[in-house]
Amino acid sequence: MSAPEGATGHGPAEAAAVDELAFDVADLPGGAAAALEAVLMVADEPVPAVQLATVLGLPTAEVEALLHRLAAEYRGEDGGRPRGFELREAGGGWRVYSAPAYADVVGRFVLDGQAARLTQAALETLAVIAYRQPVTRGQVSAVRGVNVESVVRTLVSRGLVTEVGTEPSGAVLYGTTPYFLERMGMTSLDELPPLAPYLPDLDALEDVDEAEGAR
Amino acid sequence: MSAPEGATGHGPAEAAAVDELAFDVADLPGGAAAALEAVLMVADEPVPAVQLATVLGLPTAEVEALLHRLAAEYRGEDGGRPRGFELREAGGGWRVYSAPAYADVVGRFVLDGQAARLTQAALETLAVIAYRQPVTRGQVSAVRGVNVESVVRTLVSRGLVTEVGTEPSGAVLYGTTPYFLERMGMTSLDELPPLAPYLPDLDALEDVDEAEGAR
Amino acid sequence: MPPEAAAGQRAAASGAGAFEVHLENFSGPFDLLLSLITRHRLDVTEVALAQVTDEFVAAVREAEARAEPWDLGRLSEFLVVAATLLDLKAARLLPATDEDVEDLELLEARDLLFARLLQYRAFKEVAATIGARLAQQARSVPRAVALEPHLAALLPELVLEIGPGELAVLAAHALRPRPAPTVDTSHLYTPTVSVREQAALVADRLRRSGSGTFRALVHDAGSPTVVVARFLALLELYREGAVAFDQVTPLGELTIRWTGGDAEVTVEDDYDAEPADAPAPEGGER
Repeated sequence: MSAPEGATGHGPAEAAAVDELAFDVADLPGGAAAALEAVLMVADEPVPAVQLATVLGLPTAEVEALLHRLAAEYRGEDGGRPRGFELREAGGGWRVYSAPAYADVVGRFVLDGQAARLTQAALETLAVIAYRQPVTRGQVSAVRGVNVESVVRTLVSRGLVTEVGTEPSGAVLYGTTPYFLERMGMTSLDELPPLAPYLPDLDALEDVDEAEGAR
Repeated sequence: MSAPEGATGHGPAEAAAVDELAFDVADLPGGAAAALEAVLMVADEPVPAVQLATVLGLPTAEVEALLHRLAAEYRGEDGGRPRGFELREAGGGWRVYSAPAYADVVGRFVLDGQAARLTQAALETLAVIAYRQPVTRGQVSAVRGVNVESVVRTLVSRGLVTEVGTEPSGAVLYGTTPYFLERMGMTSLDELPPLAPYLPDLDALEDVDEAEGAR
Repeated sequence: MPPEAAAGQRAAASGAGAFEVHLENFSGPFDLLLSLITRHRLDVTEVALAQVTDEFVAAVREAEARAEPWDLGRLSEFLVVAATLLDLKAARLLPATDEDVEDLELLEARDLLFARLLQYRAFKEVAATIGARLAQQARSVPRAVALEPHLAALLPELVLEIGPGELAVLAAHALRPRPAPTVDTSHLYTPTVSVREQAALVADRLRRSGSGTFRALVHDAGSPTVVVARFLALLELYREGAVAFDQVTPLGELTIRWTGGDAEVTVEDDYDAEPADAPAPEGGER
């Protein structure tokens, strides 16, 4: 579980207090589904099913089933009308989004350009980091053939890329963030489209990597 | 439902030219109700019905009727189950809130992982906002070199920072609150210690400001 | 942009306005030709590169005639790839001899360059699909609202362990100017080689020996840049009428004869001009 960035972990006393349940979600008017909805309403980042299960006092499997049912319901798959919002699993948890069908309407409302487009250079750098992580700036430069320092800095300040370690040489290693996955609508890096179809010959590329490493 | 003026018998291009709307909410899968939900779900503060009507391209009276119908639907008055969220009119507008019936569960979630202390990241962000206010999240991100979205939200929910306006671009400007002054033992922002003794070169600092402004 | 299978995206990426070639043994987009050659389904030596170039030039002319000229990026991309192909083909056509250990290394370097080009192209294409996916996903806006006051009131009282002084230190630390970002081009432009200087050197050698092969002239060149500079210097000397070229067969040994007499010859410095009046770069602000 990823704790919110603005807060540190809590002490054992608080955790103990939290474990005593003052309620049973089944007794609530809308049942567990409504309780889940209520929690999702105040979440400001993807919430893992495990965390939701802890909060609701229900088994994780049950909460996961409930989440999938809610998501389907919002899409109108239970016979009701499709909702203007949807529940999606991305970036390591579940979160409520406006439905894409209403992007034009929402776009008129949300003026804050929260999803400013990335430049071609930034996209290419992001692609190399996504597929090659953990990777140094030097290695990304070698693929792109240009210096990527300021582009990497932009990606970091956009929250898409972060430092994930250092090489023995001292060079900083970069990788993508959970926020990147969320923005891609993915739950794991495994969902990235395979690179192989775009590549002619993997053996040749390994040689390239080695040659780069030797520089 | 009556079609909005200027929407009948026009091709998309003509319609856009007539009322600058690239869509007709009646054509969307969930209709006007879903479009309204989409906007409300991502609205951070109460939105006046008039503004919603403008965004949707519908008469205000129709939007108001729709808002009351949605609010009743969420309460379960149309025969469906009560939702975990509700639509309320307050503070001069409409906003979606978690439903009070589930306050215990939601409270557990809010406390889960929260702590009494601010992280280093939150403290640094607070310092930058204090000295640079009014400032956008993007400008703070540029200074700190990391994405500060969730940190700023923590500071807002802790009452230390608040929205103080918007830039012409639509980006929200943040500043510190009277509660912040109180907690710092100050009566005015003028009492913030000057930065000069801590900085190697003030001219260079101004350069930084300009460089940020140009981004 | 609608979501599509990877193959579809790929076709789209190279689709609109893609340059097509029509050869005896191949017909289709230039990109595909490249892929086939790298996968060894097409022998690079059997591809009529001259014809590819002709068609390319024709395509560019046609685009210009329609007043929608190709952008510099597409042109230079073709040039780089075509040059590498040509290089590759030239290397394969040359008979392999025992003494050509260096050439073998050269050949491997070429293959490496080609592989790197294709690798870059792969990332470019996959970057396009990532961009499309980000744009498509951005049609959903996440709900991110401030805590309602009655919920915020539940939070434990904040322990704020810093005072104004500590706050100032934190602010100063965060606001401290960082070194302005610069674009390092040292990997693109290795230490400047002056064509004029190389011309003087080449002229001096040829004046003394009367003639020599290009291979001998660049034998002591430390880097490809110096080789290029000497070649450009020879072209300049040819323009001045100071040298003449002999090449018995295409791609064969190039012999250069000195025809310039004893007079001092200096070449124009078209290549060496310093961009002295160019504005200083503004350090990554935009």
